[in-house]
Order: sequence, then structure tokens, then C-alpha cells
Amino acid sequence: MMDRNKLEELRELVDFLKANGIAEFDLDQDDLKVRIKFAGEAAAPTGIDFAQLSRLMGSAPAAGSGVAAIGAAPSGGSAASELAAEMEEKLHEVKSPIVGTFYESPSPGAPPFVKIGDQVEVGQVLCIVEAMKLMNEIEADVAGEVVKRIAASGQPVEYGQPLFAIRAR
Amino acid sequence: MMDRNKLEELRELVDFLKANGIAEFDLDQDDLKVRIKFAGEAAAPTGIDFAQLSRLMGSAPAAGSGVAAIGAAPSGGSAASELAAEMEEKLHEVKSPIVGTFYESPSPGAPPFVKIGDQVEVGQVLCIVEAMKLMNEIEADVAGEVVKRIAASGQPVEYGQPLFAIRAR
Amino acid sequence: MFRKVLIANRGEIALRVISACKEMGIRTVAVYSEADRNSLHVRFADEAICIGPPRSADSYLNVPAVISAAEIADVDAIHPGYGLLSENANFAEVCRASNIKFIGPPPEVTRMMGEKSTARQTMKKAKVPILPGSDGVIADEKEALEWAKDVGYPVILKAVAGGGGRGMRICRNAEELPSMYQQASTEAANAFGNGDMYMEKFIERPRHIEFQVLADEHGNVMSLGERECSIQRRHQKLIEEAPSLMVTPKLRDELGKTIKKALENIGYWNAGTIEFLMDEDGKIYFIEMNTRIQVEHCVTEMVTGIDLVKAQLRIAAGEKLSSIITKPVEIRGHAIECRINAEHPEKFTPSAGKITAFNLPGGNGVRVDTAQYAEGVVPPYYDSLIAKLICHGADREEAMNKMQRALSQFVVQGIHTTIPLHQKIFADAEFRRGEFDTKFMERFFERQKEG
Amino acid sequence: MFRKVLIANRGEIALRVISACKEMGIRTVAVYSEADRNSLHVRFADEAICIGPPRSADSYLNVPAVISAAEIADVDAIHPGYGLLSENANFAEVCRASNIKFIGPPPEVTRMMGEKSTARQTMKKAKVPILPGSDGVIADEKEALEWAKDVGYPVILKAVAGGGGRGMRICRNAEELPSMYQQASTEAANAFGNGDMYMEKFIERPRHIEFQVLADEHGNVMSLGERECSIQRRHQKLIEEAPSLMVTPKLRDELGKTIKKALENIGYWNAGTIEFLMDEDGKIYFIEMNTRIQVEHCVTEMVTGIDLVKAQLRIAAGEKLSSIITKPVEIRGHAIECRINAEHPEKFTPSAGKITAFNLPGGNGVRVDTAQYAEGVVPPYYDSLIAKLICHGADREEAMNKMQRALSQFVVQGIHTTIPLHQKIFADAEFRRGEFDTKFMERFFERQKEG
Repeated sequence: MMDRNKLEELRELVDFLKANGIAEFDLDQDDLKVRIKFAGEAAAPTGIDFAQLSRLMGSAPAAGSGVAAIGAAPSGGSAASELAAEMEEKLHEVKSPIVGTFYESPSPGAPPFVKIGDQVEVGQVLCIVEAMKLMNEIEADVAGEVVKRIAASGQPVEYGQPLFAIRAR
Repeated sequence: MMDRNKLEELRELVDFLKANGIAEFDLDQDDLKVRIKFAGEAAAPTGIDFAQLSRLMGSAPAAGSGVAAIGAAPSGGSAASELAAEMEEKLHEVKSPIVGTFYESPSPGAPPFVKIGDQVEVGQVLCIVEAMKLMNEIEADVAGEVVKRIAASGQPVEYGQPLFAIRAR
Repeated sequence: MFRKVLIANRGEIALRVISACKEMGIRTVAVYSEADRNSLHVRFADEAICIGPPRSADSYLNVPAVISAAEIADVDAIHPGYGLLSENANFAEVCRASNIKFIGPPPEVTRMMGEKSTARQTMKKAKVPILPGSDGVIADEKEALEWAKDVGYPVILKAVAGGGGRGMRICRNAEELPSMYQQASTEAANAFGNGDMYMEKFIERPRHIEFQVLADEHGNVMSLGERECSIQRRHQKLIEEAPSLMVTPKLRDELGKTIKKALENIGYWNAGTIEFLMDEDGKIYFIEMNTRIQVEHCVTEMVTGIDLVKAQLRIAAGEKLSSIITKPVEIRGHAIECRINAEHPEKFTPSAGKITAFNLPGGNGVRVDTAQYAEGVVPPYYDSLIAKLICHGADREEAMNKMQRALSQFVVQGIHTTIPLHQKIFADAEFRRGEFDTKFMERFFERQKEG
Repeated sequence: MFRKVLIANRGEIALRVISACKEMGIRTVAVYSEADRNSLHVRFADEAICIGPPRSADSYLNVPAVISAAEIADVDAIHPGYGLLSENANFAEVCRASNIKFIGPPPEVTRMMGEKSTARQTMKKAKVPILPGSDGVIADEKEALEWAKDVGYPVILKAVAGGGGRGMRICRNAEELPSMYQQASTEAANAFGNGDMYMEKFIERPRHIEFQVLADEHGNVMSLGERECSIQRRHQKLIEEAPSLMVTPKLRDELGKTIKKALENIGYWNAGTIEFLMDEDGKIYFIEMNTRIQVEHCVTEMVTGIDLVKAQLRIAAGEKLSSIITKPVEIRGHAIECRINAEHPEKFTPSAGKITAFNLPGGNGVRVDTAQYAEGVVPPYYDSLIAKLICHGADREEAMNKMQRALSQFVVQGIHTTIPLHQKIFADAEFRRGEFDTKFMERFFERQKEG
């Protein structure tokens, strides 16, 4: 049925999936198809496939709208895979604590609060999120190197949206 | 069906899956297809639970009605487990080819066509199923010993309902 | 009223009838084939009896099996739904012989209306406008020319034994008729061994308009207005609506009266539908009658507030129409129905299989008739209709907007459905303006290809 | 009409408003907490913005977050649904200051009707019958006796600072009143540091009856008739219906006119509900006004054919009532709503969790308003309403039978729901006869225990 080697490979695969908190795994490559689903809470199937759902809805948000983009992919695919890569690197994300508009500098034309490669300290201002005409300074919650600015200046951001990735010291 | 070695491999695979809390497993490679799904709480997203559904419906059929009993349990629980036991014994089931009323004897008061323990030949009449005033003789489709009469005389039977269990020769 | 009714059907219409019975306190018996063991009509009926293997011919169309099930379950009546045994006069006769009430018209009337020429003559006598034609077989070329002059060009020649378009010709003038007559007749003789031809007026762009009626066993007939069913693909209706934009209150009223007289004459009872074609000038011609409940009955229910299936049950139980419908029939708003089929939305290949996700739209003015559910299975043996989505609005505009909204919230996964096709139709400008006829879908597909 | 509307709510009402907007061609923006990321209101809106963590106070009730979301999404208006920010006058003021149209009445009116004594005085002035009472604090025993004589026994004494039943006494005659007054006042002083008492007429078995109104910004007010909401458990409505068996056409008409005058006087606009108690003699008394759409608005929609949410949107966009409702309002048939809550049907403990199976009933006269779906999750942070099942029939009897049928086909697994409780209520003889009041459920539970 399955030879020793295959079972060994399967064992490795399962260990890997478990280590990464993966609940379901499908593979369809050439002549090999594997489908694994773990028991328990974690294995909760998402039921309705929202990507397909949204396509069926015919109400895909207009392109080019920042907010629409948020709406379209609150847990979007490519973002998720980037995230995965970063998580391996153990990057820290600074998330927006409020809904509003992201600005990288204190005023138009002024230099940004921080640049990629900068070392920042806890409490150092990284950016501004404007909400209801109020400029809210967003501070670093870890010390380390700014690896990435995830949001673009002037872009609307929602609650919990990642703004910066920082390699903590 | 499966040789000793394969069964052993399957046992190993199942142990492995259980140990890793896997609820469902599909594999499709070359000429090998495996699909395993564990029973029990975790692995039970069967969708609509018809037992509960029927309870919720509040339309449980009245007890004592033969037809109602058919309606209530087309694939009933206890029947299924008895079946399982019989299948281990490799009993053959003679099923009703039509909807109607089952009679074990040719006329009221007459002795039944067959009794438990009788040896029957292929083509031997086992019972009658009456449909639209017509008496349809149901014949044995295997030769062997009558082990069990599953339907009761005068009971309505549906298409495919088991009437007798026969231990084939 | 009946104590217990057997529903000799499956799918959404079986569940529709079961629901009506439940609401009337009538016990229900479902019958099912082995392929439908886990269907909702089986689960929501009070009792269910397996009557045969998956093929319809061996189960749902198997008269002895259905009757035997009715006898062992001891029912008073059988509701046949639509399709299957619903217009089978022999079945109605067996029901009668078995002392089981068939919920439909008497078999004699079913038979009469089932034969096209008899139906035509019956309606003609009652002054219902019928499609002009040759009133039978045409003897020769000369007679063909005479009939055509009478009927008016264009005309269509059809083989008496015909089917599938063979032995059929559209003639637009007297010059081309003789040769076309010969061609068609020869084609028919070769294909069917019978060269006999008849002639009908040909309507280039007909609209399909049908009138819903109710009639009791005491000689009372009532028209409930019309439905427009012009959106069809290969004679299969896709979208139906009520009322029709083309039927004026005057036409509705007049035709309703004519139909009433015609059906009173023939002793009809049950729900029924009189189908018409309407030509480009708004003239309307009888084509056939259906002596059962229709798939699209729901749009009439939405605009009239009358429950047609309950009315069928009450009529069959001997009630008078005057006790079933106590107020004058009034058309309120506009209703549209989309047939959601398990088919590929472009290729129309049937798409049987397991449904993996099923989200129904709801809310104000939205009705769904379905026997499907999440994790349900669409078997390959039967017709592909899995749900009817019906929207009711204050006017056609609101009904269409509601349909677009509801379609966008109707999620079916695991199989293909016609939902994406409906979404495109409801975005089509001509459809929205109500500019269509039975050839709309052909033009629509061409536009889609071009676009 | 608005170009884009933000819906500051969740669950079925958010989806209800989104659907109405879609049908009107308005773009929609959903806001959601982190717990609602996979909710249907998020998925079916054109855009969706996460505004905070699960707790309502940090998300749906967080005014700056909602306003900021409205600003970045650039919407014209906000629909607040019911609950949450819908009757928060401060929120309406912030909307106004931010140049965003709040879909509701002006904040001044919300504030006025939100204060019980102001609302009472306002209604009293407009000749709306109010519950008789002491018109403020009672000075002493002697004054209490005078008021009681005026109001008529039985009366109820309530602590001005009260709540939770403390400092409350029902007095049935002048003999027992003085001692009860002293007891209650002392109790109130101990509990709240304030012994001030007021008095109201006590109704033993009140029915809860409310009138639905629509009012535009041009001073026009219209009553759409009443709903009966007496089936409550701990002041939570469980079942609502329209019309009420207790409201005669004459009462409906007269009270409608009085309400119309009252609301014209105060400059009300938006949909709104005037709540009354009806005593055993059929006399009706104003208790409070809700200045928003209600959970149970659907039963009014079913019997009048008027879409109340669309009416709200059109009113807020400045339309006149006369263009929204063009025909006289007519009550057609009877509608009943069951609130399907994620609660244990006997213990009423909330039942959050994952839904594993979800089969919605459909068919003629059945409406479901829900934002739940198979595999959906009921978070523990919000109210337990997961669906509203509304049935419309030709009369109350048909509506009740339809409800029983629909409840039997409504399958929810994975969590507990109130479906089995509703099934028992609809089988209860007193309920079916329409013999109930707001204490019906207490008696019902006692009967269930005995039975």
C-alpha cells in the first residue's frame, strides 16, 4: 500500500503542518494528490469560500480605492504569504490602533518620521494616523530596526492593519 | 480484497493518523487511492443530522405503523448494526423488488412458505408481496439455509427492503 | 379535507406540496427512488416510502409502485406535482379505480387537452383565439397556397409526424411556397415515413404569455391573470414574471372571461394554465393547455396572494371556488422568478454532484423554493432545477433590483448553476426595458459573444 | 439619493440595510469588529472596514472609530440599524458636525423622546393617552393617597432613583397604601440614597401594542398601524405580530391620527415606534417612543407591503412621504415574527459557537432575515439574535400554521436556539386563541412545568 519511505515522508509532512498550526492541507501535483485535515477546533473548515463568494456576489470593490482594497482582502492571500515569510524571520508588526489615514511624515513635504533601516526605540513616533481631524502619533512598541513600511502615506487604514515591520533587538 | 501486508500497512497508517489527531486523509497517487475519515465528534461535520432534524420537525411518525417505521428509519441505527454482524457472517439478503404488503404464507391460516432453518433452492418461493391486489411470489435468488425472516407477515414493505437472510451454500 | 396525501414527485415541488399540506393539517407521504434517500422531501414528510431504483421509469414514473405505496400508506389522495405523472391520464384513471383521489382534472379532460388538435378545436369553439392554420392535413401544393392566403404570410409548414425541426419550413410568400412544400414533404417522408404536412401562422418574434386559472368541481372557473415566460432557452423557461408588460387590464379582463367560458364548457377542474403566443402587434393566440400546477406558479402567488397548491387541495376535496377565494382577485406589484438549474451557466451541461456550500438569500420580498441544502447531492437522473428564486417588488424595476441583490447573495458551491447567467441577463438593457420575445436568449448569447 | 452609505451595525439588521441599499443602487460600507471578520455583512457590502476589537464598546459603540471609517470611506450617510448607536443623540450630533447625514431623527428629538418624563409630557400635550400617574415626586403619604384616588387602584409606587424592583410596591386599596409607601421609600433611601417616590396606574395584565410611523423632513407623518408584542421574556420580545387582535379599525384610525398630530408638533422625522400598554378593558396608554427601526419592523412590512428601511433612506435623502407611499396604506393578511436566538430554549443561557448545519425554511409566505450561514460563528460578545423568521398568511390561523411548518424545517446545529421553544408556544392553546399579555410567558413556563 504505502512503502516505508512514503510513510516517513508523510510523517515529516505532518510534523511540519502541526508545527505551523495548519489545520487542512491539500496538494495536487502531477500524479500526487494529498489531502489532510486535522481533528479538533483548529481544523474548523471555513465553509463558504469567501473569495469565490465575493466573485459570485459580483460586487468586487472598484480597483484603486484604498478602502475598497481593505474591504476586499481583510485577510488577503498575498499579504498572508508575505506575513508567513516575515513570521519565520520573527519580525514585529506595528499595527494601527485606530481607523484613519496613515501619514509617514508630520506634515506634507517634511521628511518621514522613520526610514527603512533606522534603529528605533520604544515610544519613538513612527507615523501619524489621522482620525476625525486629529493627528494621532503612533509609537514604536518595540526597539529595533525598521525593516519595512507596510502602509503607504495618505492611505486609509483600518483597525489592526500592519503599518511597519520591525526586527526587534 | 487486501492482502495481509497491505492490511498491516493500513494499520500503521491509521495509527499514525490517530496519533497525530488527523480527522481526514485523502491520497491519490498512481493507482493508489486512499481516503480515511475518522468517526466521532471532531471529524463529524456531516451537515444536517437527520435524527435531530426529524426530532425538530416534530413529525415523528406514529409508533406501531409499519409504513411509518419505514419512513422513520430508512437506514436505521440498530438495523444497521445487526446488518453489520450478519455481513461478517456473509449472510445473503433477499430484498423486496416492489412496494407492497409482505405475507409469509400463500393464504391466511396456511403454513408459511419457508421456516427458519429450511434449506431453499434458487427459484423457490419464499413469500408473497401484495401490490395493487396482485400476489407477487418472491423467489430465493441463492440456495442455502433460511437464517432469519426480517419482515413480519402483513407488514408493508418498501422497494429494496430486506425480507429474508439466507446463509448461502 | 383529506387526512393523508401522497406526493408523487421529488425536489422542490414535492417539498412545496408537503409544506402546503402541513399548513393545512394534512399528513404527508413522500415516495422516493434510491437516489433520493437523503432528499429533504423524504425528511420533511411524515412518512416516506422507497418505490424503486434511481431511474424515473422504475420509480417516480412506475404507476404500480406509486399506487401500491399509496395503498400501504392508506392515503386519501395523490398530488402529482408537475412533470412525471402529472399529465398522465392513465395514472389518473388507476387512481380513480383504486379509490384514491387524483389531485388534478378528470382523466377525460387531461386526455382531451393533451391532444393538440382536439385542444385547438375545443378552444376555437369557445371563441378563444387560436393560432391560424390549416385545420388538419394539406392535400397538395394548391391547397397549401390557398391555406397560406387564408392564414397570411409568413406561414410555417410542419410535418404531422414531425419533430426536431425536420420537415419544417418557414414560407414568406407565394413564390417560394410550392418548392418548400415539396422539400418539406419529401424530408418528412424520408425521416418519418409520412409526408403529411399541416400549416400554421408563423410569428417571427412571439412572446410566451400564459393565463393561470382555478376551477372547482362545481363548474366555477376563475382567471388569476397572466405570466410572461418569454425568456427561454431551447423551449426551456428560464425566467418568468407576472404581470406581463404586454397585457393591458382590458386584455386581461376580456381574455379571462373567454377562458372562463371555455373551461366551464369542457368541465375542467384543478389549477390549469392556458398558453398563448403574442405576435408583434399584441395579438394573442392559444397554443396549448397544461392541466397541472406549473413550475412558475409562484409569481402568480406573489402578485395575487393566493396559494395555488392549497387551492388545488381544497378543490380536490370538493370545496367551491367561492369559499377558497373570497375577495376579488387583485394584482399587487410585480414578481419575477429565476430558475436556478444545476447546469454550467454557459455550456448548459448538467452539473450533478455534491453541494459543498449553500447560502440562500432572504429578506423583504425574497422567496426561495428549494429542496436542496448544504451537503445535499444533485443526482444525475432527474431534471436540473435545484431552486426557484422569486422576488416581489412594488413594480418591475424594484423586483429586478431585488433579484440582482438576491442573486448576489445566493451562493452554491460544489456544482455549477445558472446563477451567473441570470446575473448577466438582469444586467442586460433590453431585458430591463422588457424588450424581449422567445428568441431573446439567442440574441443575448450573440451579444455576449460580441461583447 | 445617497451615493454611499455606511452601516454602523452588525448581524441581520446590517445585512437588511445593505440589501435595501443594493436594491436602490447605493454603495455600501460595512464596519466590523475583529470578531466579525467572517460575517456576511462584511462580505456582502461593497467595502468593509475593521474598526476595533470584539467588545462593542471598543468597536461598534466607538464613535470616533465609526466616524473615522465614514470619513476614510467617504460616505454621504450612516444608517445606525437598531441598538448600538441608533438612539445615541451625541452620535447623531457628531455626524452632523462631520457633514455626514445620520439616518434618523434630529438629535434634539431623540434626546427629548429619550427622557421618559419629557416624552410623557410631550405626548400628553398632544392628547396621546398616557399611563395615569403622579406627574412627579410625591411629597408624603397624604399626597400619595390623593394621587391614588385620582389615578385609580391598583397603583404602583416606584422609586425615582429606582431599578431592579427595589423601592417598588403594588397597592390595591387605600388601607394598605400608607404603610407600603413608607416601606418603599425607606427601601429606596437605603438602596439608592434617595427615598423619592412617584406613582403610576398598575395594569395587571397589560398587552404590549406599538404603532409604526413614518415621518419626512417636511412635516408629514403617517401611521402604518400597530404590532402586538406581548410575548416577552424578561422584557425581551420573543414573538411579534401585525395586526393586533385587540385593535379595532376604529382604534387604529383614531390613534393613528392622534400620533400623527403629536409627531408633527415635535418635528419628528424617520421611522419611529410609539409603544403603548393596553389594559384588560382595551384602554391604551403611551409608555415610550423608539426613534429608530425596530427588530420587528418586518411584520409591518409584510402586511402593508411598504419597505421601511428603504423609506428611512428616502426620507433621510429629503424625499416627501407622498412620493414614497403613493397609495393609501392597507393591512393585508396577518404576519408573525419569531426571534431565533442563540440561546438554550429552556435555560436561556447564551449559546455562542460554530454553526455546523443551517437549513432555512422557504416557500410561500416565508421570510427569513439572517446574517448567519452554515459554518458561521456566533460570537459571545453581542446580542443573541441570529435570525428572524417571519410568516405571512391570509389570516392569523394561516400565519401560525405556516410558522409551525417553517419552524419544523428550520435546522440549526452546533449551537442551541429558541426554535424548540417557539414550537411549543405555537402549539399552546392560549397563544393560538390570542389570549395573552406581557405575563404570558411566565404562565406558559408554569404550564410547561406542570405538563
